[in-house]
Amino acid sequence: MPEAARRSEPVGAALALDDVSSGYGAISIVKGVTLSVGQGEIVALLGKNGMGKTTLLKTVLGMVALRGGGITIGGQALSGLSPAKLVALGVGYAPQEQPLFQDLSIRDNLRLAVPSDRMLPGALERLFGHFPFLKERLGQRAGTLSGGEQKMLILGRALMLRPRLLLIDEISEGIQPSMVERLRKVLLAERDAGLSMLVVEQHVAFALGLADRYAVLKLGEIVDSGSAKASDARERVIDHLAV
Amino acid sequence: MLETIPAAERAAVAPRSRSRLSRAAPFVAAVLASLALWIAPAFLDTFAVNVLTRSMIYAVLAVTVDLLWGFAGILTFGQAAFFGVGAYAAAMILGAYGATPVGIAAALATAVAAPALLGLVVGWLSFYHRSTPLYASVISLVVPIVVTQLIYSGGEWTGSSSGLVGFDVLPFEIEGYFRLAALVLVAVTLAAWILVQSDAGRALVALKDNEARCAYLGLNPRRLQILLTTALAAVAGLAGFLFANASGVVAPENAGFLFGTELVIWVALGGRGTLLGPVIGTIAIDYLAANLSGDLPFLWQLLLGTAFVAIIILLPGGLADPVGRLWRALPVGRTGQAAPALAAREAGSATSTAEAPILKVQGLAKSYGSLTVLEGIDLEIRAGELVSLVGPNGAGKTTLMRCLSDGTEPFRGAIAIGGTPTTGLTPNRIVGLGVGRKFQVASVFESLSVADCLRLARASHDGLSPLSQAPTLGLPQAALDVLRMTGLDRLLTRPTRLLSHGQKQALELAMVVALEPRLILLDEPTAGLTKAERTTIGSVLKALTAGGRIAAVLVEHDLDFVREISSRIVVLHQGRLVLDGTVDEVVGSELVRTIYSGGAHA
Amino acid sequence: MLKHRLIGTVALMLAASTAQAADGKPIVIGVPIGLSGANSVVAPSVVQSAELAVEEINAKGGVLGRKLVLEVADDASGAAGAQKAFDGLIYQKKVDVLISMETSAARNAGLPAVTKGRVPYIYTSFYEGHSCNKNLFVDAWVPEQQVPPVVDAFKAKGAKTYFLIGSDYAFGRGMLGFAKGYVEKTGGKVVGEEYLPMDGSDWTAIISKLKEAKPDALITSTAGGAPNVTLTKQLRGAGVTLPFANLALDEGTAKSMGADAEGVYLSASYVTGIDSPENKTFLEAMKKKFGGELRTPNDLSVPEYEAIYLYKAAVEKAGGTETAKVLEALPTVSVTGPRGTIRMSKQHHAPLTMYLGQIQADGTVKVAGTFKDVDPGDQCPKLQ
Amino acid sequence: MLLLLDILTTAAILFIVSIGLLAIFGVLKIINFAHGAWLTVGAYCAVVTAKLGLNPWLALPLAFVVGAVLGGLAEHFIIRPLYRRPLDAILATWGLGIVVGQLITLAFGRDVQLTPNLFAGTVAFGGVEYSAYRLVALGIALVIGTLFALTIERTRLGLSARAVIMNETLARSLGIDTGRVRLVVFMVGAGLAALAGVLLTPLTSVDPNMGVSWLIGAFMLVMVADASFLALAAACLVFGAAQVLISTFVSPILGSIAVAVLAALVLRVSPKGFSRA
Repeated sequence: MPEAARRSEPVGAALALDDVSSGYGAISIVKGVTLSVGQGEIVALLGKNGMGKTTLLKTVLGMVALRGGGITIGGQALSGLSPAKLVALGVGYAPQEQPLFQDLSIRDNLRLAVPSDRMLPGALERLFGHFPFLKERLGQRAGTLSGGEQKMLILGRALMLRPRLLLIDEISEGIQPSMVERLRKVLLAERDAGLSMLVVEQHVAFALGLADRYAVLKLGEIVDSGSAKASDARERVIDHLAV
Repeated sequence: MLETIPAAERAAVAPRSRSRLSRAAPFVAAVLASLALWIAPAFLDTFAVNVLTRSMIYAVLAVTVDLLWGFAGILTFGQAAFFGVGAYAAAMILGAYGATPVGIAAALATAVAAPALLGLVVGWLSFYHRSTPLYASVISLVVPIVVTQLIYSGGEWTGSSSGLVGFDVLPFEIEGYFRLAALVLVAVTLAAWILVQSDAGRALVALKDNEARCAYLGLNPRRLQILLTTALAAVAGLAGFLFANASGVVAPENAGFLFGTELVIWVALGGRGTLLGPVIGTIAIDYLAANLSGDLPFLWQLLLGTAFVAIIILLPGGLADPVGRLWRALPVGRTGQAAPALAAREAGSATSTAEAPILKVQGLAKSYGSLTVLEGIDLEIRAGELVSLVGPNGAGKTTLMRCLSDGTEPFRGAIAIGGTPTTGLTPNRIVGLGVGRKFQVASVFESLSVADCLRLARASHDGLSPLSQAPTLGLPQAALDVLRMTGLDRLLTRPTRLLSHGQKQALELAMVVALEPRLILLDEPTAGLTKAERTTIGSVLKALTAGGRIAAVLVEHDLDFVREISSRIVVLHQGRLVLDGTVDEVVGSELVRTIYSGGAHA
Repeated sequence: MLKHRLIGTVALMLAASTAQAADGKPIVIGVPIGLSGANSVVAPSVVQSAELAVEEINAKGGVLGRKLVLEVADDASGAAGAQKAFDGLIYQKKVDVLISMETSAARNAGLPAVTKGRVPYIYTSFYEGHSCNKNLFVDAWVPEQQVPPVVDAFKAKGAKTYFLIGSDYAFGRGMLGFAKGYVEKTGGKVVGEEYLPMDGSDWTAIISKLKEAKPDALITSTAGGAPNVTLTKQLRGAGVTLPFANLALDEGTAKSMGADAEGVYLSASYVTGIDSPENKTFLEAMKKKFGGELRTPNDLSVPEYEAIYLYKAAVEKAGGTETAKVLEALPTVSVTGPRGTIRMSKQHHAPLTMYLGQIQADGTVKVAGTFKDVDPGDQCPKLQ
Repeated sequence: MLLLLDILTTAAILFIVSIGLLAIFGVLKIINFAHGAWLTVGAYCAVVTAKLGLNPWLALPLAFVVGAVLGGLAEHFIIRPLYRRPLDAILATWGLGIVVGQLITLAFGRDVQLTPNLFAGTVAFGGVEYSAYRLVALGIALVIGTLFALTIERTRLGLSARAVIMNETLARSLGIDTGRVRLVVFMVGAGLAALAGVLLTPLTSVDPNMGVSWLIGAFMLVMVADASFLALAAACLVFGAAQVLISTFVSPILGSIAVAVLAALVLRVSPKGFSRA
């Protein structure tokens, strides 16, 4: 514990990864990543498919085994914490792959995200604050929502428990620009309210428009990072991403 | 034409003499075992001779269960049914015609043929494209139930619940039956041993390991499984014939589901997948049961049940597992597998007319329910081309690859390989058309060695010997190159599960190349590889297609890699083909930049 | 050798008559029986009656001065277990004789060993008949003895149409097959004959057929234990109140079925209610020996008791345990036991006195008719 | 009418017997071959209730609790290490069934046990005298089915269980303790099996092996239902009808193997069984 604290970012970083490695079976995906997200900061993690972005998020969530290095959240080391404990610690997650129970109603999807039914009404109220349209459609199957609406539900679900740290995986994927803009506004408002975020993205414009800092992940390693507001940020990132 | 590769030969020479010794070992052991068992009745009392005769017949069945379950991965409760059918066939025919030479011959023939026929039907029912191992187990449960019911309702014919007794039997004393059972057991065990050590035996293990890979090597998993079921049903029938003669009685429970589960218990306790474990386990437990179960009938069952549960959970390899480990720790037990000599094999003279496309896709569309993943794909690929398929997540790349390699995927439109439409063809038949597929996650046979994996890749060309391991391994030059460049040629005897991720990827590529395909499909061949490994794979692919006879299609995310090796790039986006051109055309395209920065919507 | 042995035996007999302790080699009686499996319900009662017989005989000096010893082995009520049990008894324990109640499958599975091992085998279970082997004797009933009393009684009550239900196995088929023939021979009519597999537990469709057929009487012959109870429960549940004879029912099972068995007819060569001094003495001895552990003596356990006495008589007549002589003596000797006088004189089978009983509300059996010395008919014509 | 009642009540009994197996298979993807043993345990709970002189209906809650507790132990010690080895789990649970059967034998003996009738007599129904208990069983099946459906549809446990079936990774990432969901589901499944054991007592004999004869049928029905609750109900109706019809019009012997054989054939044609419809 003291070791981790000394080597990583100052205690109090919302999320700090120190030389983190992880993977599946014989395959190493994330190789020695060091990265931090400050309180109230948005960091965008960019990279092409298969470069280890999602694996990195899942490593933080304890869903992929940590092979080396250390992770702290708000200064607390994260070894052997169950996802349930992480939720209690104030970590929210908006996943990309199969993020919703398509055949369950929206209400049931949301209900599954709260630790007890008693917390549901308050959580729903916060959700409707962000995305009022969901109020009318609680009984509808999640699978019947449009792509953009699903993304809002995923994000709203992650936000409704008032997390302190939010991990977002490609929330802009496959949706209309107007929707992307709407998500951006919601996220910026939350950031201003003090929420810290690690945002995994391939949509460069969206990511840089949202984030304070960016990092590019390639073959499991961070190959570039800097301020998202720098003038050359877009060009540098696209060079890493496109053909 | 065989050209031996010096480097590989050096590796192979040293163990050669030793391997000859170890190849003779099973025969020596079998002869010794036969001799010991031949004289055993002189030292055993009548009771032991009698009980052990039956135990040895059961052990023959255990060998068949072990081959099916331990090696081929088919958990079966059905061997009892084949055994019962064989035993009843023998008893009924001997009862009707007596133990005359003709009667005995007819009884033996029927006792083997009837179960084999039933095995064929059961195999056909159990194994079909996309059948699951669980379904085969379900069928194996139903078969003994049905057979037992038939026996019960057979009246005078089958003796119903009382079974058949009083039929003529072979003119042996109990010692004679003991020796006969012993010889059959030794012979069956030896044959099974030779089979599993042979190249064909590796195919069984491969089937259990990775059925999909087998199919994509052009092997027909169904045919192998059905063949195995049929052959082992015949062996079970032979055991049934022996049993009917040795015991002079057959009863419905000999064919029943409970007996089937008992066989599985014996095999599990002895150690599945070891042949000797089940044999010894069966004999020991059955003999012990004969001695103990009479005195403590319920306690015996309780002990056996408890031991069974404990073994399954704690020691899945059975009691043979710790024994085997001990044995391998001894100096004599450490006989490694001998490496085969590598040899280059001239590529088959598949003359592809350079003009006709190898792959032709017209109007391909695919959807899952209401979700359309591919639409209106038209694509032609000719020999010598190295086409990269790129596009963001969810563009449909992997789905397209799947449609190309499996004609049973439901899709609309047409795909033709070398002019042959693939609709409805199973993967192994498409492999037969000259298509090799490399999967995204390296798909090799984890429990086999590098050489075995390569041998299986050659099976569709060279066949597999059910009797021995071929001393040489003939591979096309391109496959040898892959091995050489990645250093795998020096690791031929290494179990693939010990290979690094990159080595597995290279091995799979070598296996696919060894198929001598006209079209290679590669799904992210460089995922998770180091820089050096990627360079190697890249040059292999370039060399392969440079000859002008082979085409390759690869899905790849590493665009540097794509840029470096492709002759052509096809861009997919949201299920549609949006761009198809040279590297320069695609790299310079603003559309691609927009797609990758997440802006474009089709 | 033989002479020598004979002299020895005579000497022992003399010794036995004067002193209790005889030091001859004991005579070993093998009892292969279903301690586990289907017969395990009734097996303990059979073992108990064998123990009583041996104790009584030993207390009176044994047989030819030699003590009797019991060797009980579990046959698991089936063929595979029986093979092990017979092998163990014949080759390992070297028994002089086998006396046991078993399933037909177990008996058949043991016969090859009996033939090879050359031991006499007295089978003490009622069965479907026609099991013939020169080493095999049977002192229990066969269909020819058991069925007629039932059918005759129903006929006397005016029954003309019958419905038959059984388990699909040798005994079930054998009994009902004979019953059908007998019914038709005596002018009745069988309006239905249905079987369910031995391990079947759902009689629904058969009961519905029975109700549709509306017969005057019902005769059942299931496998012992579970199917018997299951069928009776479901018949009662469906409100079937016909005159109902159960050919596979023993007193013990009847008792465990409680109210469901009330009114059911059974036909047996032994019921506890037999009013004879031998039976009274037997029941008292059993009660005294086993007390609270006593299993109700029944139609399967009493033949075991008598068979041991029959064997004793045969050995005494043969002057030793030599198989050939014992086999020769067995059909000629007789014993008067709880069931009356038993002699296995008819093709290795025994003429028996049969009782028609009806189950009462408290589970006891009321004797409703007695049929003296019913002949087993032609069971094994070749063995005469 | 008689035929119709036979079909309905047969289906109801099949449903009662299979529902516990389905609950476990649906969520855990584990085939519990100890299901027969749990039926037996339930039936012996009825025996114990009778011996204690209690109201026979009290056996129902008792069996549910005993079954659930034993199920919890079994899940923890036997099933949990085998989630990744489903075929081995079949074997281990079969072995567990043997052990439970022998323990019952040692405790209660091999004998057929006496249990009081839950509901005796017949009632006139649609012009026929029909077994009252079978009609009650039909009602009970409906009640169990409804309660089961309500649990699955309405309660948090049911919702979590469905979430685990649909997408275990997502469920876990949302903070659902999937291990606990599995444990509770196994307990409920085992409890339902034991409950079914009590409900069988008026129809069958109670002995240590009674469960085995119901196991294969239940197993095949669950395979055909492929974890779907409604498909199980449909499968019970269809195969129950097939069993009754074949027994009535062809032969009861064929009828008794009808469920197993027909189910195997249905699975051959459509591997997902009835759940597709």
